[in-house]
Amino acid sequence: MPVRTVLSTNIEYISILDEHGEFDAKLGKDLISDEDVVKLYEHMTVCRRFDEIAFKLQRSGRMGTYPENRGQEAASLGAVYALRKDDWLVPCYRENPGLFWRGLPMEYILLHWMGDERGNQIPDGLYMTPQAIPIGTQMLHAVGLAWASKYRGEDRIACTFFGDGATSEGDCHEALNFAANLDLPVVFVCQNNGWAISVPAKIQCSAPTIAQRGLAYGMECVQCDGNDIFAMVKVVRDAAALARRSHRPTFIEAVTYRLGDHTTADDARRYRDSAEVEMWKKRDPLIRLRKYLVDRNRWDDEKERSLQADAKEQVAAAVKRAEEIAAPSTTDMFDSLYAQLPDQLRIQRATLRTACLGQDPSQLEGGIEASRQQGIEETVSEPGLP
Amino acid sequence: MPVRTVLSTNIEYISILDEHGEFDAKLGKDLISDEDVVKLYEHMTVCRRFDEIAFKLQRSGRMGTYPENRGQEAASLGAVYALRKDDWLVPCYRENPGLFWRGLPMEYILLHWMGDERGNQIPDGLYMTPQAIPIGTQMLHAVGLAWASKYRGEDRIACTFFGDGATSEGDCHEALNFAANLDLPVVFVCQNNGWAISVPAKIQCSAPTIAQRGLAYGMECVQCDGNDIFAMVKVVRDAAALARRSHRPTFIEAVTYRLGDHTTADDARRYRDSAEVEMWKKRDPLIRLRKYLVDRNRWDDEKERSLQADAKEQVAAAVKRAEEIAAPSTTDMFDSLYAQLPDQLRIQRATLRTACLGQDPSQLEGGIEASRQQGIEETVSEPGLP
Amino acid sequence: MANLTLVQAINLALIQEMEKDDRVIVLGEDVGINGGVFRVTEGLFKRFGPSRVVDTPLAESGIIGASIGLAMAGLRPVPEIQFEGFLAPAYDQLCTHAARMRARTRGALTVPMTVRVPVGGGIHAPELHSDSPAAFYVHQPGLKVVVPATPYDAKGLLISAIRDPDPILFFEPKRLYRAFREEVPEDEYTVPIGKARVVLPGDEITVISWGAPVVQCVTAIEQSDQSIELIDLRTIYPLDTETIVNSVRKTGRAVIVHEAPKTAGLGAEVASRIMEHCFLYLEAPIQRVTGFDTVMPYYKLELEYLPEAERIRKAIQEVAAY
Amino acid sequence: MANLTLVQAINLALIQEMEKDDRVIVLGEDVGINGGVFRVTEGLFKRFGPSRVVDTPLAESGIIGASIGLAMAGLRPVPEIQFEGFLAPAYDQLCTHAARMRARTRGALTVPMTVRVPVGGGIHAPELHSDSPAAFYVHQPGLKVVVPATPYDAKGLLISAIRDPDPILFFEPKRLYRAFREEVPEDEYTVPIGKARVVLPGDEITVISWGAPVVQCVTAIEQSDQSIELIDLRTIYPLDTETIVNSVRKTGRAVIVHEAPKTAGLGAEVASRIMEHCFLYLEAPIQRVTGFDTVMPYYKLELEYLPEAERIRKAIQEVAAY
Ligand SMILES: Cc1ncc(C[n+]2csc(CCOP(=O)(O)OP(=O)(O)O)c2C)c(N)n1
Ligand SMILES: Cc1ncc(C[n+]2csc(CCOP(=O)(O)OP(=O)(O)O)c2C)c(N)n1
Ligand SMILES: [Mg+2]
Ligand SMILES: [Mg+2]
Repeated sequence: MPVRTVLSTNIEYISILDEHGEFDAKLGKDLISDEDVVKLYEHMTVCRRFDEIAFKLQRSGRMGTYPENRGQEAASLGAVYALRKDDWLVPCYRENPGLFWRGLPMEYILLHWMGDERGNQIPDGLYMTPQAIPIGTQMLHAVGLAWASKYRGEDRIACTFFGDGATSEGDCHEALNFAANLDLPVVFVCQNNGWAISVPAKIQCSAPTIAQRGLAYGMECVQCDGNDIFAMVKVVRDAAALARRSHRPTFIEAVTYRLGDHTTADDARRYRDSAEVEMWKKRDPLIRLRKYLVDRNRWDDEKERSLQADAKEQVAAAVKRAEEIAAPSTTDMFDSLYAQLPDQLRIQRATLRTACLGQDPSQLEGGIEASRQQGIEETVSEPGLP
Repeated sequence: MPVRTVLSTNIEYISILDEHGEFDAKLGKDLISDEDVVKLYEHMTVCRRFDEIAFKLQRSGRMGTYPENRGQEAASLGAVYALRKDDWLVPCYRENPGLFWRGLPMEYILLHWMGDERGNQIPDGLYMTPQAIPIGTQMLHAVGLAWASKYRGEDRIACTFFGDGATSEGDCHEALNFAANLDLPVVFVCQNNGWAISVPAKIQCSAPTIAQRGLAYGMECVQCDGNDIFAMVKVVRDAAALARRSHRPTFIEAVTYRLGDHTTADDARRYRDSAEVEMWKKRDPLIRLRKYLVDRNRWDDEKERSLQADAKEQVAAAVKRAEEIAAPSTTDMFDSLYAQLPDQLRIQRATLRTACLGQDPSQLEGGIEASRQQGIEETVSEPGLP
Repeated sequence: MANLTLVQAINLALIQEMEKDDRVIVLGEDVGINGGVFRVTEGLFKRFGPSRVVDTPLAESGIIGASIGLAMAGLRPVPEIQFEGFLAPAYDQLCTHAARMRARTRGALTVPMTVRVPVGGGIHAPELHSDSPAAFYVHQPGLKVVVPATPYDAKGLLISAIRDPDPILFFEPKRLYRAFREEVPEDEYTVPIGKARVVLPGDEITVISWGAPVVQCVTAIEQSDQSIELIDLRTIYPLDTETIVNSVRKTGRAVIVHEAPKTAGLGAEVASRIMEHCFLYLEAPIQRVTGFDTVMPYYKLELEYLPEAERIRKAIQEVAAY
Repeated sequence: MANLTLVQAINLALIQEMEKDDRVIVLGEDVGINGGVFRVTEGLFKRFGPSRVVDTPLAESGIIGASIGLAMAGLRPVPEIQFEGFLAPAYDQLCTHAARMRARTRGALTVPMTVRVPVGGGIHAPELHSDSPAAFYVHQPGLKVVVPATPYDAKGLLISAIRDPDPILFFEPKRLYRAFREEVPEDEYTVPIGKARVVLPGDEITVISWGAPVVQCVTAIEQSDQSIELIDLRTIYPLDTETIVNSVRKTGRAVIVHEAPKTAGLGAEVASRIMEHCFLYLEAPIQRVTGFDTVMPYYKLELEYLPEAERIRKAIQEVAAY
């Protein structure tokens, strides 16, 4: 038979708690305890508040550009909930809920967007890389992190997050291809929120699903409702188990929606229909989760009120912490550049100038030796978060 | 139903004239006239001879590194045969048979590998880009060429060739993704010859087929026997028709094998089994094509002898032409850098030095003006192939 | 004449070239209905439609690689890269192909494209949105690199760039996008590529800069007592050595100002050329007032990093006093 | 002691560091069973197995991006990029991430990796196999750039690089891979990164170079009558300004030699530093003997392009006569 089929395959879509609050009891069985659902709902609510305040900080000039995570809380949170505490997280910038759940203090994210590198100085033991600004580049780091753990015989895996737009970058392909062909334990979570700034997802991928990107690599791949935290937990848990068991990666497309603007620098009304936004507001992950809890008598208006008050307080405290940190000093930009600062940089650091008098190689009384000593002394106490 | 299948798809493999000479009359019907089969066979034989001589030129120090095309003749030749004369060809470096068929004089390829850019100075009207050395980068150029023709409302398409290794590069993904999402008439032909230098194809793609790379983009994709010129003609003809008709790209995996070393700088015995090579020698595209012709009384030993003599002569003539071209002059490297040479470069060109006396801005008697005039005069007669 | 910002001047140049020449097409991320994140392509999509103003997939190598193909086919693509930090993924296509195509094909194939890229710091932007990578592309033969500092020059240089038969990187100092307005002729006109502009004449010291710091230089010069000649290079490859050399032969002293790190920055090239051509005229070492040799810091420290007027003024005083 | 070529010295350094430290792993295209296209990793695969010597997919951004992850996790990856021309696709990961990780995380994450890359012309190689892109990476803060010119230095510098806590580009002049042999200690030893080497002492002229042209400089100097100090920079970032400055303060004259194009090449930085630090000592303009500002030509013209001994000798004579 000259024409023969050499591959047949398909893509599945998984939803457990749908937008109407319908819960698939079979698939959802024992997935998340009711206590934990409460915690997750509370956490999502705090994150929602965080976005609101971050937005206001930007508008009032107390912070730079900020990308709201609003509407996408379930995706990263469900994923991180499903992972082990020591699995690597390699995020983009719409995973605050997952990062906060892992334990990142909220002020770190604020500091980052306040233009302060100390927001990236992730505390030890959190196993995460900082937010990635260049789109699509961070997935390769997840590949390397997972590779190192496989090399060491550890069963720690890596989970990386990225948007629909990011799947167009060459680095995304290289990351998926490395993971698939070198058998690396990586979980790839694409948050398809419908848009890459003003560009609709179909320009990034005109195929029926983004999930099928994974077919190219013979990789496990699945599409799920990204606003359904149960579905997220299920697919990521399965993917993590596969990765831990047999070092195989999985590609997950979490279908979600960016309810806010791309960032505070954007005005989404320029390019998208309010009808679309309205439709997605009904699919808000918080609404359905609250309904789920109310239906099970785990939640009521009183609890909601106290949660809202608590969220307000938590976020306000984080803002206070972020704003109280002393401004960085000019020399900070030198101090973390290399493990040991090269001579010329010691001089630049000590003099804070690049122009050169042209008279002495050191520009300093005492010559290079003096500046070197001074440099060494001044770099000893490296500034960081308290 | 919470788990639902959102995509089902498959990959087909097409073979018409198989390695035993079996011909699928139904699929192969009216694909290539017997006269043309003869011409194609003759052409492949000349190309085989070309490789042999090029190899010897390198070994005897008359040419630099050269990548043999041996064993892969059917893939590019079948593709180019199936295309229109004004469709763009965007090759890598294992498509000599296709390029020669289109009309590229053989000495161009020789000149290229002799370290002479004039080998890339493709004559007008051939619609091809020069051999691409950086792996995986050229497919994007095909995307742009195809885009331009769609923009102009022409029905010219672009066909690009690349290896299995090239499919690992990010640029390959970006090219496929652009073509699929912007609806561009590109035919992507991957020559999967089993190896990327010493690295086996499964390191580039551990999936069952490379063809399924196309599934990621919702693109037509197909695998075929790349040593079967009939299969090549069929899949490329179909792909070209689709591209012309509806601007949709196709991904074709042509399964073939590199019978020689990667290049003359390589020794394939270091990394691959002779048994594998022996097996593939039996699948040689020339053997089966000759058998096809002999079976149909279109070929005999006499014809073969005269063909061999003719091939020898043709290649010898090409070598002669390549070697008779006057050596390039040093100034050549300046003359094609910009449409108009900037002043400093005129000075470098006129003086052939970068060091500067430090006395006069021009380093020349008469200053910049003089050098400018001299530069202009000297660039008027641009050297090229006769 | 209209009183335009830099953004408006560039927008006008794009519109006029597109009106005039249907080989000109604009492509990139968010250049379509959104008009670009800086609104430089505002109104183009509506005016010229989706076939001439194209939102591409989010892939910079793809944008430049495809533009090379478009250009080889005879079009005049004007791709936009959203921020200078995201030009890096396209570095390979730019340096390996765009810059070399004419040379390697001995003129058989050419790449007349103009890559527009916002550049530089000073607007409190996030990481990788404030860098100054232009010198990287100056070191790659085969490219031209343009950096306008005024609305007038921006319009004239962009028109020249689009009409130029070779690949051009057109860096737009984002700090100046809306910093001031200037009278800009409505009609099309060109400013020649490769020619510097003497902004202020003077005969005691030469200050050389390009892009956003030109404004800082003016401030610094206003605060100085010397007679200072300010040169805005406008094009950084090819460099207008003649204008630089003529000035320094007159003044004998020079200060070079740029945002990029000092080491191996373009200031080094300018200083070396001055030294080569004006050796016997130099009365003081040339000063380079630049970004530090550090990664461009996040915005809380950006003004400490950038060559602001005060640092420039200091360098001028020292050169004067030498 | 063994009499080794540059290739063998590097191979030995790799073996010794891998023996000593199992965090060291080698990855790249054809580095495994094939031992690399230049045989630099010969024997490693057999000795250390497929988990420590890894043939990756053909994707340079992938190789460097994955190495960044490996390094952040605490390993010491030594990726190989097959030729300098194919470093360009990894430019983004190198400059955007590797160079910045320590700075942007204020030290929380670091990238101790050594990227090995053959570099330069002179071996009759195809297109993009003869370029000298090192200066690009010197302009990017956060990286270090090393270019050995002898087997002894190559071994000692590579060991230093692998042990260095920061990302290093280690360029190997392929023209010297098998050009000569030198006594190299069997034992491990280090050569400090950031320190130049005075190859020949002298007091009339200073010649500064690095990589393959150092050999051409020696030839040129042998043919010259002056007392010439030859400095091999060995590391091009950080630059050993002290050694350069001390020499030129003594000689008052300098010639800088490199393969890359002149404009915005590293010669400009070296010349500028000399001018800044030795202004009153300089007796002649500094000469730069470099590749032309053209695309590196295919090999028929490569010796016309490269700074061969004759061109260097001429520059020395002119500087001497000034
Ligand atoms: C390499 C790169 N190119 C362009 C940008 C500018 N940019 C920032 S976010 C964005 C869209 C990202 O879309 P997507 O990946 O879908 O993520 P989302 O913002 O929707 O979460 C773009 C183009 C960038 N940050 N990095
Ligand atoms: C970007 C890039 N990386 C590495 C190389 C070195 N190199 C030349 S050919 C080759 C293997 C190519 O394999 P494949 O794409 O399968 O083509 P084939 O040679 O098998 O036809 C490599 C790694 C290159 N030329 N370009
Ligand atoms: Mg998105
Ligand atoms: Mg191959």
